[in-house]
Amino acid sequence: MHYSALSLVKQALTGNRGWTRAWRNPEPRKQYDVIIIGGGGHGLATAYYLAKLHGITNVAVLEKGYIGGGNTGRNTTIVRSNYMLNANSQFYEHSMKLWEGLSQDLNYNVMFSQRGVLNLFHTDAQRDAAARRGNAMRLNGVDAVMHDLDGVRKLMPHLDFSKNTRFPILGGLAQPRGGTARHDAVAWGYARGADRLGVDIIQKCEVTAIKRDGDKVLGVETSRGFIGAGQVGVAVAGNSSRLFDMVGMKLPIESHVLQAFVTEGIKPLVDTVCTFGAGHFYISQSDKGGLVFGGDIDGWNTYAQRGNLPTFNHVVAGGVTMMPCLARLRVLRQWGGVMDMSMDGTPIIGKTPINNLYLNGGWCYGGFKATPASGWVFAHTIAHDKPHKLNADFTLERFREGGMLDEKGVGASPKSH
Amino acid sequence: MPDQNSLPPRVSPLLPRSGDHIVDYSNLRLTERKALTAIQVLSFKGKNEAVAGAIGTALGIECSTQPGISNANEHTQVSWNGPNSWMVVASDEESGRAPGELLKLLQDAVGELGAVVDQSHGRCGLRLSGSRARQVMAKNTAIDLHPRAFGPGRCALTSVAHMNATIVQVDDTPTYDLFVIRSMARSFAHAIEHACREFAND
Amino acid sequence: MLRIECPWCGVRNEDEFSYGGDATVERPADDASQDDWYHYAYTRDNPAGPHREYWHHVNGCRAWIVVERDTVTHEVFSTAPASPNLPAGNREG
Amino acid sequence: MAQQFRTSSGGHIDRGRVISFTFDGKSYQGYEGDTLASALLANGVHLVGRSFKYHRPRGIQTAGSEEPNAIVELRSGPRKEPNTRATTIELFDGLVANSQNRWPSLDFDVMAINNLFSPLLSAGFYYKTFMWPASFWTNVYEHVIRRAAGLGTAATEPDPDHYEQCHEHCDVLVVGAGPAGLSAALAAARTDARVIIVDEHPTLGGSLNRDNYTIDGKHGSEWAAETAAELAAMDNVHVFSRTTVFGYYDHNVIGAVEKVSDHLPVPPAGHPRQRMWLFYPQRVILATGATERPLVFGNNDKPGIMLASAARSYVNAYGVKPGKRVIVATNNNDAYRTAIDLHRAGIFVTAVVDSRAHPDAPLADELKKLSIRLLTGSAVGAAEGGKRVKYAQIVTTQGDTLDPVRIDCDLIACSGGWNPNVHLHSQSGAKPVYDDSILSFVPGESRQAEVSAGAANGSFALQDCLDQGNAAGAEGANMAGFEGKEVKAAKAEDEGVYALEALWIAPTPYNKSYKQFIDQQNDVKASDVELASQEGYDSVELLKRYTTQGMATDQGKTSNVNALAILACQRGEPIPQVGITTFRPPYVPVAMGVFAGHTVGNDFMPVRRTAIHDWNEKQGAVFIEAGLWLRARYFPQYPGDTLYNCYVRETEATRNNVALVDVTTLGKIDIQGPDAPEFLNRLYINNWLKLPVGKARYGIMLREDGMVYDDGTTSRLGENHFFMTTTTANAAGVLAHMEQYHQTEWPDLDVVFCSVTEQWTGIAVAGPNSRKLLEKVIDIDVSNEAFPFMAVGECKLNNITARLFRISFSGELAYEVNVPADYGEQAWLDLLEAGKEMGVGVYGTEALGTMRIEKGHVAGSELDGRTTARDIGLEGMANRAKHFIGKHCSERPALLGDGRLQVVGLKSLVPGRNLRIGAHLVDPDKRLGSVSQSQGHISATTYSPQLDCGIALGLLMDGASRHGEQLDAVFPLDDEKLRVEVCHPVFIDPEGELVRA
Repeated sequence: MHYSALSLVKQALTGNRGWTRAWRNPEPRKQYDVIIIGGGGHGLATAYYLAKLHGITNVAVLEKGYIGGGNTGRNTTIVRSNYMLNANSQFYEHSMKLWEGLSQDLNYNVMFSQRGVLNLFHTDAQRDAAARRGNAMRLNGVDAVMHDLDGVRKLMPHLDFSKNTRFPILGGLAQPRGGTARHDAVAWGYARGADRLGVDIIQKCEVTAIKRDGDKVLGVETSRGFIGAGQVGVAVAGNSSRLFDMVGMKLPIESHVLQAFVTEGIKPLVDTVCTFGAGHFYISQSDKGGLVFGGDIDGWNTYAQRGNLPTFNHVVAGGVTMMPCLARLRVLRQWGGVMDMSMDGTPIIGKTPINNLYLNGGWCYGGFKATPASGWVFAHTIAHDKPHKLNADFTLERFREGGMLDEKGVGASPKSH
Repeated sequence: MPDQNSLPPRVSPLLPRSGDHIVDYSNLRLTERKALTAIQVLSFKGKNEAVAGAIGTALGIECSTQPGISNANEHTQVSWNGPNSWMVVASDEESGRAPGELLKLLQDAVGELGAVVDQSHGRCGLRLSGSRARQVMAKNTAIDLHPRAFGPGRCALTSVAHMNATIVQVDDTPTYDLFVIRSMARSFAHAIEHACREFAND
Repeated sequence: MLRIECPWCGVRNEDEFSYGGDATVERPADDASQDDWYHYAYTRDNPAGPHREYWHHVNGCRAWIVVERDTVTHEVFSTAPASPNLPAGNREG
Repeated sequence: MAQQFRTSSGGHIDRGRVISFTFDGKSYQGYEGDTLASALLANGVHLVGRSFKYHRPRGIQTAGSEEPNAIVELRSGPRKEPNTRATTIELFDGLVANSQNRWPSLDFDVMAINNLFSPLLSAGFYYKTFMWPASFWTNVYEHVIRRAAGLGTAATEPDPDHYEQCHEHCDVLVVGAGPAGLSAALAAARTDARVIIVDEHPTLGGSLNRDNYTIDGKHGSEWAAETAAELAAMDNVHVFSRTTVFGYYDHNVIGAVEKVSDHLPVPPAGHPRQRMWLFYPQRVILATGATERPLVFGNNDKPGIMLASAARSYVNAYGVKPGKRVIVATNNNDAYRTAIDLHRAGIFVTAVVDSRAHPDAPLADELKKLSIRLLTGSAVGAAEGGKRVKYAQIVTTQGDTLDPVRIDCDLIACSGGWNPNVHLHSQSGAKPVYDDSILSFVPGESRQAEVSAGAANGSFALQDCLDQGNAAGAEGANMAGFEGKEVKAAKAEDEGVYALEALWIAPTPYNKSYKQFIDQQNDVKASDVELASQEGYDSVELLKRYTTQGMATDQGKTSNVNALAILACQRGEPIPQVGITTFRPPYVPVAMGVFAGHTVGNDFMPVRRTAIHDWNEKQGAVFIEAGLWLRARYFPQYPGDTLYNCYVRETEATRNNVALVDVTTLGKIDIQGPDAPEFLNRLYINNWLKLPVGKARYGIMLREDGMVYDDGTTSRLGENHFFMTTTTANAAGVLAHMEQYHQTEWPDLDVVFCSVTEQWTGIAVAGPNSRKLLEKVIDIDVSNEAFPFMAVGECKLNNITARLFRISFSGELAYEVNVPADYGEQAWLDLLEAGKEMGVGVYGTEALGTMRIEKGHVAGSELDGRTTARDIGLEGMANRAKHFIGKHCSERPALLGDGRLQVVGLKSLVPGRNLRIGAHLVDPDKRLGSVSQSQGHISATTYSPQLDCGIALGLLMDGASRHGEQLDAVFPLDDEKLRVEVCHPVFIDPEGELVRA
């Protein structure tokens, strides 16, 4: 059913008994034109755009648990396109534009809040790097503003602006159109949208094997039996290696945990997304009032979706250093999500050596903000059996050929990206 | 020109806090061990036992190949410093050795068996002593310094106050010698001093 | 908090170590193919389960060690020196 | 009259110590030993807060850290703590607390209007609206929602208090000091094992301080006090009170927070406010007890409705009467204790309402003796009243609900049964399992070295708690290697049987629809759970996210199981199939300061200082951060001196005369051993085998992926002895890199190395007169013949043994002197003294940068991890006939093809205008602000006094072949553009004659 203020009122008057399921709960069919493995934001968005933009509606999204239960529901919901390298800048800016109309497109309020993203810098070298990145953004048509101390003070009045701290703040690079969105709503909105276009969303359906005939995929064995498919797209970031192990392929990816944290709810205190430049810490405030923050990955291979102390302590030390009044606020929850850390810090979206098998992974911690564009280009890649120009540089082959997209310049060291 | 063989005084990285006690409570004392000689010895492939033996004979102090062991006489410590490495630390003042004498002694003893590297100016030594010393250390290091797990004659290479350091336990007071790189000496002393404050008035 | 047993120093907190990644990748010979070098530098098994990996006791004795650890439960099965030529740490108890 | 709701005697409070405090500006009195909650109740204050969504009046529901409703703003100013549980705040003199989330006042809150619109505000309503017009979301709706959301307001000034972190190891850690925990600790301690026992309350005892038990013939609380004293006296035991274990982490590491000073107005001097403990136990015993769950009925959130055990706590532990006329509602035996204890305290218990048709006979008789009315097969269907419950509508649990019995009351003490606190067990990686006999979850199979005992283990009988604790303590010690002879547990006199029957939702009177709250803090009602499941959000995780049940600051401690059960009813499935959500740390919310500890502000990271730092400071040098180092950037001499005229002056002093710079921060590595030359040969792209002793050579090393990693000069001091320098930034990394390759790839190479960065102070003496200066203080011949470019030797600087290197970063005739660091400042002064008459200068990193740019030396800004040796024009150095790290990957096609960013020099074509770092290079005459293809960027800039022109180094697409081209350097962030000419990166002395002079 269509959501509107009116439908809310109508339902309110009839005891909310008329609300229907947001998406069906179908039995899997024998065969689909396209199977998307992974019912997170990326997989659901892919299915949605396949149906909406490419007229491919005989599509199933297979999810081993419940939709949005992986990284979609575990991240810190930041949306930005403030990248330095052209390929990244253009791809994430496309995503930003899709975000800007997403609630209306999906008829589901994903609470996309363009409250801005501010990256602080504390040394001349950092300011120079920010200038290089900010200018690159502007040349790519992305909004970027360089702030001095006063500019930063206007956006984040409660930071430690004194010189009496280890790394005094010099200024910040802001992207005013950046912000946050409600992570669960993105998965649910795409699921509902795809479902309304005929896509089958099949939860509690774990893929156990990929059936092949030479270099052609025939379908997938699942916990709910074999399901045939003309094309198979894999969007299971965090577990890409495990899926591709089923076809005997090694990927340039390691799985690492990125932790996230939320404080008790408080009245508005942090009105933009802010990242500390002298340590690993970023923070924003959710619409529920909790301060959502995170930092760096723990830095070693893991598939455990749980938090750990050393990184936690380091992250919070950065936070309290940046904003000393945080010290008395209480952390409510600590959790972790498993990242596909690619070897150059940039995602891999495209074809694989196996003809009708496609990979969408290696998201590191850039996955959430990319959700709309990721689904958009992945749907295009599957529909046309070739990448869109926006993901033409994000191939698996780039590592073999030397075309890495290394924003940080730290090389083939996943823990450092 | 100054007189031919007079060396200038060594300047402590802890100035102006050098010299006097950095912490001086009834139950706690933090003091710099000034102008130390610190010589790092590393053994070449397959020469570990030989080098340990050579050091032991040269100094008359047992040099253990066993990790975490530190032996000493009244003025010189020989501490395990890694799988193929030791740190020999002495106060020339107490030992009466001339500057450079210990280095020469070890170079002659070790010869082609390994490398002898002077680190005297690269390390800052601090001595933390008193009935509260173990509690102060508990605020700064994760390793277990309980008498059942650690004691005099033991040393550890670990992280202290988030800085790389060597801990050598000197006696049961307890007394600990702490060694940290020169450039961080002030930050290190500050962190230890801060951890002591809780005990100022007890 | 991972607690990793350094063969020389004993059990220490993970923040004394820095991670060195998959220890099963073998560095190709100088005359190996570009393909071998690509796989050595970039691709990993990345298993969910037992994993042999390098750790550097960088805030301790500076030895590189090989740790066998489960990437799901984080249980550590064994630790050993990476170099066969470093004197073994015949640590007491 | 003050504290009119105190009992005449009893409670673990000190009636001799009267404490004054204020709540919402009104002054009250309590006693030492009170919590804010007990003190408010003693004064008859029940209304303490407003709910999150509907702003309904809320009271005090519990007596512990599970409290969902009674959360207040504690203290004021920079110490203000929003969302603090009144039930856990120890009363101190002058305590100030205020209610939250209400306007204008707690008593009259206009937002209570939401209560009327509640049907509109059903679960997830915000996903369905606020979308039109699009711009309104961020600009209008969201602001309203954000202001409405959240509870308390945070302090905005810096927290004046200090936090720290401590570590302690032990054999057995016991979490919780109730009956099970105390006997566990005792049993373990008697084996001489190292034991730690932790409890969140100021006094040990747990439920023994709440209930009237008898152990070994004493009152339970007495036995607890004696046991606690015994433990405290043992030197192998460490007792932590006011300490909450918040996290069970990997490898049996336990995180706890000790509230060192929260029970005081301010922390004593030198003491932290709170302290994090990291415990490293061999074995863990979880004796964390159980939490009572409320009953779900109409208006079950009204002030005056509390848990049965809480009512008991207030009477027995605090000597407070939580009401005058009490209904006890239950589905189990345990709540009968409440009826009996309240009755004994002189409170009128008007009825016990038991949902079970056939309650426990002996208890029924006891009620009869006390002439307390007992209604069986009945339940409270709804509560009525405004800001305090006035009466209850009692319905029968079977049959119709059309003639409810109305019973007046001012307190409903209810019990829906007990949930074992399995949170830490779950955090440890284990999966709790559902136990039908107690309708709740109990610990499952252990994944770490932990075991649960007592109520935490689902065993609620006192003797079971004592026995399990005793056994677990002995076993734990035993597994940690300690033997002890078996000691029997203490003897309890208590025949308590639990006898629980399910009552998940009470029928409502006249089948009317009421608000039946599950999660009171987030205002989640039974109907929200039903709606979520109807819309397909019907797995437990989706339910939590869609309804926000369990997401509030009480972390669902009292609501999770009820929600699960009601979802199970909806789906018509047994509870275990609906599943359980995993518990995440922290067990209770913990202040960020605790996790940050001491390393904040100025102590966030250590500072590294060179031996010349103090001299630089005295000269008024301006410093710059380089990693953790502080380096002198420039030296203002006269009032009004700017960065610009300082570096120009310092550069000219160097180029025209001689000047000193402190280069101590460069990494220095001592390398020795027969295979040292071979090792270097594999590390660097260039040749090292034939470097003569007494010579230095510039080297470049790559990462395995073929990108340039680091550069520097390495000198051969002896046949098998080398001395390497690295960049400041990579000093630590290069050493680790060398250790990795030596230990993991080439263990057969017989070489050793160690960092000597700290041992040496490095001073560069640069400029045409540098030789003349050195001759006055150095004891060796430094003439060009005796000591040519790249020569290395040992010498004496006055009497200091030093190392001398004929190397140059500035491009001038230059030397670098290394002296032992404790002599560093003296050597610096000696050199200044010797150079005085020739007017020697000093320079900082800014002038250093100017000269390296003029000379085209690449540095960190060009070696940004994306450039190959070919990109920086130094491919010629590589010897591809040998093996070296990064050789193969640097030969990949895309790295050898067109379109690579390559190092170039750039000249400003606008006189008087200097270039800016971070500007991008684009085709000339593009309109500023237009989207255009960046062809590269500027990495380092300066004004060159030598060339009297703004110059720069940059990375330009295929730049090596584009010298002479003109481009625009654009800086869109500031709407600037500047015409530049591309040139060779070496601006002066391309033949390098000066350095060889």
